[in-house]
Amino acid sequence: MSFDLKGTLKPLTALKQFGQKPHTLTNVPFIPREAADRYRGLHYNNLDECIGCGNCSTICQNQAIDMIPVDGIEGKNGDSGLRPRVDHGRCCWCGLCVDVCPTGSLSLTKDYVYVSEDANSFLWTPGVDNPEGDERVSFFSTKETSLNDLGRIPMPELEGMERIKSFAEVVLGYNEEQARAEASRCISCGLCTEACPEHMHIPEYINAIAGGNDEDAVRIIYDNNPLPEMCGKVCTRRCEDICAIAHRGDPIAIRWLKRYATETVENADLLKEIINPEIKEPNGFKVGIIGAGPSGLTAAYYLALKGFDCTIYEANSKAGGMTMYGIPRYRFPEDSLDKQIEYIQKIGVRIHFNTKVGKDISFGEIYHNYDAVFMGVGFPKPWTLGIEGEELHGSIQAVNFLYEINNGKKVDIGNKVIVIGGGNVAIDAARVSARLGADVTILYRRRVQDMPADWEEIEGAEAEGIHIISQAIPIQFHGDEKGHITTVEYLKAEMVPDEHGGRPKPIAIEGSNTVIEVTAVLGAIGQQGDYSFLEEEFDEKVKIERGRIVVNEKQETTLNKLFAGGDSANRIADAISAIADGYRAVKGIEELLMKGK
Amino acid sequence: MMMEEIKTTIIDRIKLHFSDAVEKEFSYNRLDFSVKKETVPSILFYLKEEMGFKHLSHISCVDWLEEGEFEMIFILWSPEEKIKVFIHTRVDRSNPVMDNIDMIWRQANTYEREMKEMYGIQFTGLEAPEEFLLEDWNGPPPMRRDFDTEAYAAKTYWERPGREDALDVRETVEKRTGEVLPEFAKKYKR
Amino acid sequence: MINDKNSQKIVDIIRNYARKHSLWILAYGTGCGAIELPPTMTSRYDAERLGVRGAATPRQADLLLITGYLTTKSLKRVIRVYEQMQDPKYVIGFGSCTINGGMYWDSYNTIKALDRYLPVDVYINGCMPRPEAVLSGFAKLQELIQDGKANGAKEYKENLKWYRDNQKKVITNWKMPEYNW
Amino acid sequence: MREKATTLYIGPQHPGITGNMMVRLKVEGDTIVKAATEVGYLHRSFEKLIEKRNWLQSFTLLCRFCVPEPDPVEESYARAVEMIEGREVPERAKYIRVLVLELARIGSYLLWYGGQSGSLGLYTVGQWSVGDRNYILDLFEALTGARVYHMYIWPGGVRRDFPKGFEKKVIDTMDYLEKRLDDYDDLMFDNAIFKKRTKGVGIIDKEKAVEWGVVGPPLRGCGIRSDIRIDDPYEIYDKLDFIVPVEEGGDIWTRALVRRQEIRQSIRIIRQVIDNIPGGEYYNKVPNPQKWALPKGDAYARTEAVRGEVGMYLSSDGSINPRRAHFKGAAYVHAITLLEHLLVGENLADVAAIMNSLGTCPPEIER
Repeated sequence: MSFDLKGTLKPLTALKQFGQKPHTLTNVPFIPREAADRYRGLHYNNLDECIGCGNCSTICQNQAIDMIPVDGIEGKNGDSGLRPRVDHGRCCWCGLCVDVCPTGSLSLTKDYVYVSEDANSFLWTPGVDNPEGDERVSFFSTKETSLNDLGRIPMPELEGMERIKSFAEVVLGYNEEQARAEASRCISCGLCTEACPEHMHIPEYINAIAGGNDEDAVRIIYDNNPLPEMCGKVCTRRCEDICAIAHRGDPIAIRWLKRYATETVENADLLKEIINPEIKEPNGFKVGIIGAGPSGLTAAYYLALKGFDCTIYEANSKAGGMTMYGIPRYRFPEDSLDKQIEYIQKIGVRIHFNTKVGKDISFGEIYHNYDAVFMGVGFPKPWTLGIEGEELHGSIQAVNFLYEINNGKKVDIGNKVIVIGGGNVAIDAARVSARLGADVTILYRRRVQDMPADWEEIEGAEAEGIHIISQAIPIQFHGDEKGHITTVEYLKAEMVPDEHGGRPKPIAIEGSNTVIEVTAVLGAIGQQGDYSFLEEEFDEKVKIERGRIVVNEKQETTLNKLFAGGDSANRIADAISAIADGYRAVKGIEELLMKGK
Repeated sequence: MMMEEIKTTIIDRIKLHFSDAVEKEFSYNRLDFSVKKETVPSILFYLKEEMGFKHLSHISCVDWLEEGEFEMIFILWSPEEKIKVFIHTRVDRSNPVMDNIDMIWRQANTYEREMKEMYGIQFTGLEAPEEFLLEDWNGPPPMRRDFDTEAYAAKTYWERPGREDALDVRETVEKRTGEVLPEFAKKYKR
Repeated sequence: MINDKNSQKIVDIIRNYARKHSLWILAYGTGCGAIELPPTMTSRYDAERLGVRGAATPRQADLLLITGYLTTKSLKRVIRVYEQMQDPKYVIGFGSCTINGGMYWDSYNTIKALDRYLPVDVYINGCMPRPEAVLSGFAKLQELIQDGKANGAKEYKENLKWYRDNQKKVITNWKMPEYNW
Repeated sequence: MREKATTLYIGPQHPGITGNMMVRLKVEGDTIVKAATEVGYLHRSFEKLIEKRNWLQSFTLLCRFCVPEPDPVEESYARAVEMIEGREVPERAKYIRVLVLELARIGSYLLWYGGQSGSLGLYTVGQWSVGDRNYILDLFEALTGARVYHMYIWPGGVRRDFPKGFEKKVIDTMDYLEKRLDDYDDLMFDNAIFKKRTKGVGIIDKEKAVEWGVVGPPLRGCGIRSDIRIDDPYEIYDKLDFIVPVEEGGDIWTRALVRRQEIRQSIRIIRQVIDNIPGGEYYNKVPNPQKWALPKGDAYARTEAVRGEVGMYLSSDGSINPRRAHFKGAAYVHAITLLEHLLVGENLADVAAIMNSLGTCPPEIER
């Protein structure tokens, strides 16, 4: 081998590096080096934004994240009260927990140095252990990078202008594929169960739907709600308001999924077969129930399962109460409840239709004939506005209007209708009027965002061409010489913040009087109870406060063995709280009657 | 178009020689054949020597516990035609015996050692040391789906305490609201 | 004079000072974390500034880095290597895996807590710890050595039986020479 | 005179070994007569663990398959998932992926510079190249948030878009590296020691190379132009202008030459990517990871890494967890059957150099 002179000398050129600025970072480790702007270092959690849903804990493939109670944080509706704690003996700093955090409270910081001789000191509660970490946040999620499915599967609906041609149901319902996709968005945290007055097993039935087990979903739903089709169509769905996904996107369509699950069962026989309820032997006790509304039906169903002999007295020809007679057909078709009522009858509940208590049968008779009585009579009587001209012809109460329409009768409202109010009844009345061919305007005292009605309903109304005039306080109705209403006069209002911290109040602006022409006015500012059927001997014993029957936590009234529920006994006044009342009353009645057995 | 012609040729030739081969086509440069396990050495040999599939990309095994079978997949690559061929075969799980193919490709020896250790598949005539990745292992072949690694690890290796105070979110809310979850619904918890 | 308490203190300070500035790492990359060692040792981070450098064999090494997970097969070798090392000797555990199993918490082949099997002087947080963190770990170890608190080896000797029992629990086939302490 | 055969163990604790593995050698004098690779020191049973992880969680485990160059593994997995599901990847994501893969290639080659020269006693190159590799890792840190385990390429695209001013940083780093490569050449390729120690050592037979399962730079070092990036193009490699270098000879020297040229090609690719990267989306979002199920089916995706073919066989049974994720790394073949074959007849002192030239990576073998 020859001598390689070039190869021997060339390496010596390395000497030219002499005197060059060294690359060495001499400050490290004495002064920590700043990490990149996106560095995945130690966790930080914004404790106020965090809702304790535990999604971080679920996604963690290393089971590094525990949910623990933290001092100073109380659980509340929409917040489990738990906060994540990271085990640094498990964490791999992949940041999936950050990307799935539905609120974006969890993030990673630029800090990365933690050295200790104690192996037990590596449990890290982000936000508690580094309260100042807010300023060091580097790896975080945004709406764009979030791994949550933020967009809801759109519900197939009739076109806005197509809808007002008839009373056909607007919402068409998910098909199987859509339902699975929508159910798959759920992160199963279960925070929603707290918002639901009935505490339905929401994540479980959604998971069952996502997994393709619709029958199991139906079974889980029926565990504490015998009227899921009602809830599936018209529930006020408080659950969706606090849905974890709603912090950044659209909440899971819990209501539509329930509707989907119940619609997969075709008839009552099949329903009975799927649920296969365990019905106890008759125990000899008889329970009378007044009103086949949601609370009465619920109480009857679960009492019947427990072996009680239940009889319902209902004034109308169909069960369902306010949902059946107060909600228009395009939201709640007439046959919606048939399957469920038939099923409830099949397990042994008797329902006497067209039997009005106080007219066809006296309350006293029921009270004395039964071992316990449950009363779910609702709020049938509307509030009046209390302004001049309300007695004019053409000034109609929205509830009565809806009742008549739902019973197939005709109501003459002309072609220019004003609806007063901002609740669901107001919107319903407006949309029904639109279907009758009228040009409809809603007057509401506060702003649109303050309307207690469902936002979907408001949007639906707007899509159907209904105008909403907000911050408008009606002061007088004017009529013609025949006593027929012609115009409505109202004042504009401004919103004044409430000094007690409540919601802002509308204050009328003097001199802002506006007059609009109308052919009919529908008042929808709320309803009240009607307890005229109570005979004198009971009237005194049943305590009624501000129009509501006073009940304890078991729905027991001040009168022995009388229970009450539904609108007439709770402040929320919606179907699902009525169902919850009925469910609670079952426990109360069982305790009362089965005492010592 | 070229790729389509190549695929058709391969299918025709394979079907001619191996009557039990069932093909499956893909939109990209991939072609699958399912064969009986007895056919595997001959079809591999044929593909390598006669059809230019010189490169053995991969050998894999999947445990289909529910079906009582192991699926073996041989992935070959033809440097000329630029196409992958997958050979699928099924091996009975209760008596997993396969033909050794390391005389066709020497490197198959390593794959077979691994599969023998991880799945317990016996390769007739395989010459290799008994142990590959594991040492002094006395449990069942670990890659079999009926082996529960989490339970094994929990039993065998000590875990650092201090995390027992963790609570379940769902149960915390349940407790607060008094919700009673029926037994049959529990399997749908996350 | 050496028995004099104060003189002993001075000797200790000098000895600890010397020890802390000559930490020779055993060149044994046991896991993922080993990939951050070349950067730590080379020009950018230059661990030799702290007196840390590589050593080829256990006999010359002072510092054993367990750079992450340990399989049972590796653990056996690591124990043997550790026992071959001469006093003073220290162990640094890298990252999550040495603390509580890390990513491989449910693996059938890796141990979860290193301190059950070997005495660990310092743990460095991270998966894997970056060179800055590694250097901080070295600095922390030096601090402990200076304060005379890095006594892992002593602890190992004193509790050998406990360690041995734990080791034998996971290493089913114990065919190693027993060292005479 | 025939000398007595001795058995020698190199590893698992040995300064010359490329990671936690062992080679059992039978030597006569300095000549190796038999070699056997023993692995299993790093077996973490990823593939078992993945059975219990869902499709998204799995991706965080996968980069741990190969420590020096994790990105091709992520890429293979992401592409296999996309093949099974038929998920589209936005154009921009494809460019970013190529950028990441090429950066990883450069980073890994710089580490190899250190290993290859260090195994022959040339330590200065390692001080330089491994030090310079930090600048690549700095880019990764800025882009992905981590130095080594990036967890960045995932099914559907990439995890985050470029940070502000990233393009310029990349170009600056490339300019710097190009200058430095000449310095390395002075110390390594022009070095008489390096030439003498590598030429004619560890020769792979060209005729048998493909059958033996040789891939990547070792195969190209045998004079066979084979590269998955051109043979079975993925992402946007078919739109890029680059050369796959080939050298005749099949020894350590030619393998090193191939790698030396490939770094420059990677720099070229990166410049093209930065020039041509389109705007738009970088991620085609997957559904809620908790309930994301893939259709039934299987796929094998392979990526060209520095060591050669890095493949991922994925099998889905239609559930939210992979049925089987089987990873294949080039070292699985190189470091076992090939190495055992190559070492026979070589000098004991060359073992480390040969292992380095094959790109041996034990975590990839054992998983």
